[in-house]
Formats: sequence, C-alpha cells, structure tokens
Amino acid sequence: SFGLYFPQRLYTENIYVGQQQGSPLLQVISMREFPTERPYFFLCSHRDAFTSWFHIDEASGVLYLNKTLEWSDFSSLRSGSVRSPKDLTLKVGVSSTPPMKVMCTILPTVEVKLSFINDTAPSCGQVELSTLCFPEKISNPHITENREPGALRQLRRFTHMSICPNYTISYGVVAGSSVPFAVDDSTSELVVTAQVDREEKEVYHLDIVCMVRTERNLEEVFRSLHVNIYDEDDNSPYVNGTDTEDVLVEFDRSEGTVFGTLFVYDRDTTPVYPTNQVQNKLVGTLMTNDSWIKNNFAIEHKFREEKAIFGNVRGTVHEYKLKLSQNLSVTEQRSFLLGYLVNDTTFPGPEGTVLLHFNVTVLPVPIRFSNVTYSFTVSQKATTYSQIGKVCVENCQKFKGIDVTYQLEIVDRNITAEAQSCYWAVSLAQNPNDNTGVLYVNDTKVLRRPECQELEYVVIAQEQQNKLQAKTQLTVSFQGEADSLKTDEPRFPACAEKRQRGDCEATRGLGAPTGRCQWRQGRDKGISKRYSTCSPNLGTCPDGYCDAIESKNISICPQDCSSEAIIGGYERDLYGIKAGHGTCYCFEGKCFCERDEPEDDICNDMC
Amino acid sequence: RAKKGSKPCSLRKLVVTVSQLGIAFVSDETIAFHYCSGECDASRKNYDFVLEAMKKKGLLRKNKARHRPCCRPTAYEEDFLFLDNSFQYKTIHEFSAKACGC
Amino acid sequence: RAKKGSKPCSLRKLVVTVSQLGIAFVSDETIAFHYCSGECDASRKNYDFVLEAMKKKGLLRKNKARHRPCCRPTAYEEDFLFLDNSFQYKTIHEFSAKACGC
Amino acid sequence: MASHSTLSGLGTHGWRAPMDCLRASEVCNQNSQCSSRFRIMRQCLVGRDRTTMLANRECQAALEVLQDSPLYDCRCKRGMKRELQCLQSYWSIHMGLNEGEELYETSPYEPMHLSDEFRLASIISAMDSASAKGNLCFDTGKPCNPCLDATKACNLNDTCKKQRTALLATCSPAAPISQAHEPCNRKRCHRGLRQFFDRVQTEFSYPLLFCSCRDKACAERRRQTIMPACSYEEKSKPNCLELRRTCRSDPLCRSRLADFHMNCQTTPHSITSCPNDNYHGCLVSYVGLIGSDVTPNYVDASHTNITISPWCGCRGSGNHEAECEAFLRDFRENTCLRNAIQAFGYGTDAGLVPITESQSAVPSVRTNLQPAIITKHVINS
Repeated sequence: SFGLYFPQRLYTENIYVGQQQGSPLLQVISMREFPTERPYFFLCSHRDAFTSWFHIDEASGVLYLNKTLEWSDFSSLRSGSVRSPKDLTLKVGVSSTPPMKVMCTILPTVEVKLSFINDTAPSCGQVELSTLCFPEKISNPHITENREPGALRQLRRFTHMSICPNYTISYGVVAGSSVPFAVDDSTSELVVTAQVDREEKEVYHLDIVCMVRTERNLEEVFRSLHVNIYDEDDNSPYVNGTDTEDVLVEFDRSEGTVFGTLFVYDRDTTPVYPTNQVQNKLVGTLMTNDSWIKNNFAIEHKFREEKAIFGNVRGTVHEYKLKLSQNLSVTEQRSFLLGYLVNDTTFPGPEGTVLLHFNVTVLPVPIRFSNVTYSFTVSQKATTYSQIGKVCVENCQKFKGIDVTYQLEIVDRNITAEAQSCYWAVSLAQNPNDNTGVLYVNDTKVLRRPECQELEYVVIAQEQQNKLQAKTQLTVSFQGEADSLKTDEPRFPACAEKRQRGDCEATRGLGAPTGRCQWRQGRDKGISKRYSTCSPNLGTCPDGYCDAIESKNISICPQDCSSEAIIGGYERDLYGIKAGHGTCYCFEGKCFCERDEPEDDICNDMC
Repeated sequence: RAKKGSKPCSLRKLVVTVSQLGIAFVSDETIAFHYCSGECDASRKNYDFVLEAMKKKGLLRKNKARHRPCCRPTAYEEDFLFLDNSFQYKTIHEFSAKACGC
Repeated sequence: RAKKGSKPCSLRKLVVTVSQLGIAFVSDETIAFHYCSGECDASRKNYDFVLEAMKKKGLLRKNKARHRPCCRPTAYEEDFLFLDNSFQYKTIHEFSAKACGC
Repeated sequence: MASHSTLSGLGTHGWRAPMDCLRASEVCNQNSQCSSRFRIMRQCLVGRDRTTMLANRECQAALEVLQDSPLYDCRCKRGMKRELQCLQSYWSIHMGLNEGEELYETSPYEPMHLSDEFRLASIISAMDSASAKGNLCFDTGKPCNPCLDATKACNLNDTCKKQRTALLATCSPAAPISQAHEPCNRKRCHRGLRQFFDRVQTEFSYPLLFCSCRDKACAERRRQTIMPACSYEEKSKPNCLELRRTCRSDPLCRSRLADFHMNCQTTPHSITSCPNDNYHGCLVSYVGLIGSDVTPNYVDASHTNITISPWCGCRGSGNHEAECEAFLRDFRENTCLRNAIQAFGYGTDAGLVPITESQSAVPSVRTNLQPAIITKHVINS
C-alpha cells in the first residue's frame, strides 16, 4: 500500500454567500504509515466550473475559498431547484511525492461535499453554540492498526470561526478509561497518540468536549465520536487443540461425504466483501504426491466470523473436513496419513502456516449374505403385489455410494415347463433407498396348484461397480386355504376405495398378504396423520413412503403414492396423503378425505 | 354415501314398446331405451364437500343446492323413427342416452 | 315439480370463513363461496319425460335414475390459497363455482 | 432536429421540469453533437472502469457536453411504459457522472408530489369509514385483527384474490398445483411479488403489508404476506454490502434501493422524520423494494416493536463493518419508515404522534454519524 491513507471517506461543510476569498473551509487530513512520510494534497475534480472557486494547501490539506462567494455564484449552479442548498462535490487526493495531475486516477482520494446555502452566514446571535463547535453531520473516523501516531481530524469549524469573534473555542477528549487519543491544543486536531492494536480493541468511543468562553461564561458542548480501528493481517493462524483427526471410511463411500473436522483460528478478520478481497484468506495444499489420494480425496474448507472466543473482538474460525471426491470402490483398502498445509498468504511473518493431519483408514466392504438362508411363509389367500419379505446382503442398509441389485433364480433348472411356471408366483423389486430386494407375490393363479406350495430359489446379489456377487438360498412356502376363485384372471380391487370397516375387511384388495384389506380407524377431529383408511397392509401402507412395490401400481397404496390434488381437508408433502380429515379413500389415484358422519337425510336437490 | 355394492354411473338398458315410453305415442314397436344410473362419488370435488358441510351446519337450506354430481346422459342417441298404430311415421328426439357421465 | 316463483339455475354467493367451509382447514380468512342453485326445467328433454313416466309406471325403481337435469357448476374458480391459523399456506382446489348450468 | 442552441438553452441556468430519460435520450440522439458525445461516453464506460474514463480527455469532453443536455437531470416515472429501459438509460448516464461506491445514490424516480400524499390520506379515511373502524383496533373488547380484515377485503376483490393466489402458488415450495413439485424458485417468487404490487390497487395491497397489530397472530400474518419462506429467508445470510453490490448491478434493484434511501431517509428537524414529511413517498419506495434482491420484511411477529430488515448481516465485513451496519440501520432503526407504517396502520386521524428523530431511543440513521448532541450545564466562569 502507499502508506498514506484517509481516516474518513467524506468531508461535509456548509458554505454561504458572502464568505470571503482566502477564508478556510475545512482541513483534509491523511494518516502516515512511516514516520518519514510527508503528504502532498491536491484538488482533483476539474470538470465542474465551480472547482476554480477553491484551492487546497498542498502541505496542510486546508481547503480555502479562491473567491468571495456572490449571490450570482449560487444561481449559476445547475440543480433541480432554486431553494434547497446545492451540493458541490470536490475530490481531494494525497501523495507522498509532489503530485502530478494524472495521479487523481491512481492514488487514494476523498470526497468533499460542500452545501452552498443561498443565504449569508448566520450572525452570532442566530447561531447555537453546538453549531459553532461541530458540523451538523460528522462521520466516524477510522485508523488502521499498527500505524504511526498523528492527527486524524481537525475539530475546529473553520467556516464558523469568524461568526463570534469574541468567543474562544477549544476542544478536549473526556478520557473515560485511558485512551490513546488527545487534542493538540495548538491546532485543535484530534490526535491518536500511540499505535493501536485492533485485536485488542476494535472501536474507541470518545466524548469530545467543546469549551466556548463567551464574554460572560464558559459553556461546554459534548459530542460522542466512534473511532473504528481497521484491521490488517498481523496475526498468523493457529491450532487450539489437536491438529490430527482419525478418519474411518467403510460403508459410506459416496461422493461428497465429509469426514472429521479440524479447526484453525486466526485473530484477524476475513472479509467476504468485496468478494475479490484477498486479505487474510487461508490457502491450503494437500501434502501428497499420491495420485490415488488426490483423485479420491479433497479438503472442504469453510470459515466464519466469531467474536466471543477472541475476547469480544472479531476473529475468524476455519473448519477443515476430509471429503470424498468420487464414489470409492468396495474393494479399496488403505491406510495413510494425509497432511494439509494451511497458509495465510497475506501474513507477512514466517509463521503464517499450520500443518493439519488426517489419519485415514479405508476398509473394504464384503458383499455377502452373512450365512443366512431365507425362508418365508405366505398365505394362500395373498393377492398380487403382496409383500413377502426383504433380502439384504450384510450391512446393506448402511451402504451409501454402493449399488447392489438382487435377482431370483430357480435352483433346479431342468424341471418341466409346467413346474417352472410355479416360479412366476414370486418376483423381486429393488428398493433403492436402502439397497434391499423386496419379494412380492407376482401371480396368484399358480398358488393354488399343489406342486407350487413350496418354491426354492437362489437369491443373487450383485455389486454393480466390481460385479462382485453373493448367493443364498430362498424358500417360499404357501400355506392356509386359498379363497374360492372365479375363472378369469382376478382383477383385485384397490383397498383404498373402501370407506367403511365392513366393506374394507370384506375386500380382497390388491397387495393384501392376508388376502383381506385392513381397516385403520382414526380418532382425531381435524386434519390428522392418523386418518381412517382401508389398506392392503398397515405395516407398509400408509407409511409416508411410496416404496418399490407400491410404485408399480397406483391402486396398491394411493395413500402413499398419489400425486393428484386431494379433495377435502388434507396435508401433503410431495406425494400421497401426509394427513387427512376423517376418512380418506381413493379412486385410481384420486383421493378424497371427509368426515365419516352418519348419512342423515340432507336432501340432495329440490326435494 | 354410496350404498353397499352400488355400481358407478353407467349406461343401462330397458327394452319397452313405444307406448310404454309414456309420452302419448301409441305404437307396439319395441325399442331399447338407454338411461344413466349409478353413483358419482369418484367425481366429487371440494365444492361438493363444502356444500354438504354447509347444509349440515345450516348455513344453507337443505334443498338449496345439489352437493353431489349427478349421473346424467352426456350424449343422446340419434332420432328414432317408428310407425304408430295408425300407421303414421313419427320421430322421437333425444329420448335415449348414448353415453353417461357425472 | 319446480315450486312457484323458484329462480332458474344460476350462481349464488355466500361469504364465509375458511373454517366454515367444513373441510377441516382452520383459518379465519374470509372467502366468497359461489354455488349453483335453481331449477332446470327449461333444459329437460324427451329422455326426462320418458324416465319420469317409467318410474310412475313402476318400470323403473324410483331412485334408480335421475329424471331431471341438475343445476351444477360447469366451471370452477382457480385454486384458492390461504394462510391457516398455524400460519401454513394451504390450497383448496375447485371448491367454488365460476359458472352454472343444467 | 433540435439545434445545439436549443439544447444549450435547455442547459442554461434556472430550474426546468426534468424530462424522462427515454425522451431525453431521444432528444440527445436527434442532436449530432450530443449523440456523438453520448456514444463516446457509453464506449468510455464499456470497460466499466470510471478511473480510466476520468483520465481520458475525450471522455471528459463527452461528460461536459452531456452536462448541458437534458440527459443530465432526466428522471423516470414509477410504472411508466418501458420503465426498465428508462432506468437503464439513467444509470448509464449517472455512472459516468457519479464517483465511487456511494453510500446513497440519487433516485432515478421523479419525486412524489404531495397530492399523492393527500390521496393516501383519503384512502385511509375511506378505508376507515368503509370498514367501520374495522381496520383499526378500538377498545371495543371485540377481537380485532386488521391484517385478517385486510385479507378479507382482498379475498372479496376479484383481482386481489386472483393475484394473491397466483403469487402464493408461485412462491409455495411444494404446493401440488405448482409445476412438477420443484423446490421454491426465489427469482420467480420475486417476480410474482413485483407483479402483485404492480397489479393490485394499493387500497388492497398496502393494508396487507402495513396493517396495525395488537397481538402476535396478527403480526405473524402480516409477516407472512410476502411468503418469506421463499422470497426472504435463505439458508445462510449474505453480507449486506455484498447484497447491495448485487442489487446495484441490476438497474431495477439499484433504482428501488436509491428511491428507498431517498424517500425513507430519517430526516432530523421534520415532524414525521420523513423527507418533506411525505409518508406516502416512503411507503411507495419501501413496497418498490419488495421482490428485489434487497427484499425487506418484518423480522419477527412482534406487534409492539416493528423491526424491518433485508435478509443479510454484517459478519465478514472486515474494515467495512461500520458502513455495513449503517446500511442495516437504514432498515432496522428507521424512524421515518416506522412512523410511515404506523401512520398507515393506525390512520392519520388517529392522532398518533410520530416519533421524531430526537426522541428516538436509538441513534438515528446517519452515515456513521453521532447520536444527538449532549449539552452540559453552563459553568459560570
């Protein structure tokens, strides 16, 4: 940086008709970085005609009038109306070398907004003491930490000094606790008397007193002023506690999964605005040349601003997590210590870095049925789509990023075609959410044949990425008495159509393992999750989840799968009926929920 | 409420003589008369639920409005030409349903 | 038979709160509920006369089929969204009539 | 074609009614000297780097000519045809004239005339009589919820009901009727909000936003008016200065923010704390911000103490924290805005004495400025 900086972005003051040529208006001040620096002030704007009315003293930064202000000067200015004050905007630059004109576009500048009032300055009797002491609007100054002491603001109000010539005005800082600020009595400049450290205190709340000695007495006017301390990157990052995290990668191997958390602290602020700010940005580097590690792992870095843990001064807490960049194969098995170097790129000192460690263990995942054979008993009365049971390789429900599919095969292949047709009775669907296979009744006609009462299958599980397979034995036996059957292919009705217990429990609905629909009686008055309804299997429907079997046919469980608008009082997430009023029933995916009141004689028309 | 086992709104048939139609035509010719019958519960909308509820709460007089879709013809068969018992050809317009709906 | 002086099938209005709609939504918001009421005698066809006659002759059970056009909505107002009393936004679909017909 | 003299005549001193910027551009383009300079300035700004522009002699000359053209103080009208193009034209001119990142920018919209204010007063009194004091809570013991009454008035007005339902459908996340259950689309919801306030008469839309509340349920209903779950809240809070920068990169948002700052800036030494004591101007510019990147809303359902804020914070402001907090104070501690809302809600005839700047418990909104002056007792020397 160029060292010199302005402790405020904007200077404002009023100017009046009749102010004399050569009279001072305000003083622009610049702070120094090095003791030897010397500011050269210059006026930038030359676009507007009124610029020539002013000049600035190169050394002191005091802005003077070049001419006495006339009434005609006010009306010569362009602005929307004749009455309100007209704002004149100037731009002042500062350089540590004698200025050249082009510097205005390169060096820091500050804006001076003068409100030209279409009137002469108030007389001594008209003006309040506070107006003599302080401008109406003054902004809070700021100084950068670790900088040279020096003046940061001229407290005197030049434009009002000559209004009451017999008054003497002086300023002071009311020092509540010892603050490194004072007023230079000779110049009335507010001075910071020592270097300040933002990490110790971010803002100083000063009370400035203006003492006005009139002919008769001494009056005091107080004004509070907040001096904000600007931050610079003068603290290196540090670890508070462990710099090593143990990480185990096993069943969850999906891209994007994050493991472990390591914290790095920095007493400096990390600005997010403007976005291209680089101050105090920590850059990290994976300390490995192993391409496998680089291809599969990355570090996720987030930071947030905190105050309490840094003694009520803003600082930054950085979080680092290990992240999988892609799905990891089930066969991968490794252990390694991964280093991650965090570097505070804008910290000048040598200790701007911290080394973090992730102690990583990747275990393989076996695809096997843990010495289990499956055996399910199904009622002869079960209707099509009745769920029989689930098959699952070891730990399958913990898998993430591991894709396993299941298939059924007949054990004894060389049996007659007739015998083979028995095996249409059972089928299998994939449940993607929990990597299980769901067995269900596929064809009820074959159930009745004596030779089809006990069916032996082989369940084959296959992991998709490496084609690893596992097999196990499955026996499905059909017991109990079958329902009397009409000749043609039975089209089972949807249980959900039934609105009363009697109808419901008498119906052989689709997907009913017992061969009969089941009635759920709700109790609540309004819209409730436990609405009354008729279901093929209360264990799976309604349960708020349109599973692999239910999604095969809308008539199985429209309460979970319907996407059409629901008629009556309801609540819904994405699909199905999350909550309903009274009894909910559906006709092919179109659902109704209504109070289940006795049918009184409300006439339906012009009786 | 749909009565137990009542079928949804659909086309039904009745074979009658023209005289039996009861609109003063006298002819022994026989005709298949189609009409609409059955319940319309599956076509109800929130409108029907609200209307029913308002009637029950007395916000609306009971017979003021119909709170259930009705099973009615949505199309009629073409005109029917017949010879009456005094051997005059007569036509009856839109007397038999071709399709039903709620 | 339409009573003396009963108005033809047309749109009627009732201002009620959402809670009064009676379908279990609890909200103090007020809405104009439009429904259809009135008689439809002017729209009857031969079909209706035949059906009425057959019922009188006992050829058809009384409640088997409807022998009169009914005054029903032919179009519904857009969905109505409101804020219920637990400050959740809810939708009611096709609950208020926009146009009526026989 | 307007000769240079007519153009320069326009630029001579004295006050003239500002032309809308579309018209001003047309007038400038009809003048060879003005149009060439305007083209040069637009080329100068293509690099969007004002500092290089200031150094270029030709760009400087272009600016000087434009200062004398009707473009210099042209304005736009709210709801005018091709409002966006007018605003774009305004900012392309003013980006050349203004300096760096101003805290406050001049509003491109024409100042609101006082007659509008009286019109608003008549709306309030009309609403008073129409709703038989229903809109105001008088101590009748009867449960009173002006925001619910405002919703009733809207639901019983065809346009308002349709627009409100359309808005809510656009902003509802999983409403079954929204397209394919897509998650709530914030941008689409913002567009819906702008349409709602553009198309619905203020006598129906303003009461939904500015109704006065005596209990939490009423205040929560008021807070829910703009569907905050979609249009306002987000998982994380952006930095307010970053939000302001995003806003200022869009001509419509930039204009509405400048208009809000101009018409709602707490003004000391005024009865209402509002510029020109114009409540209506503040309310209109506040509503103008709804549906932009800086959409403001009630932060909670408090019925005793209204706090309004955009969805942003000042964490991560680094050395700009004071400026960021000043931006937030313009919403959260804005005496003019609070008085304007309460005046609308309680009706100007309710004799409500507005909180003036000096009484306000908290420092008024001034750019990094001071709380009121403390004058100590006089010491006789």
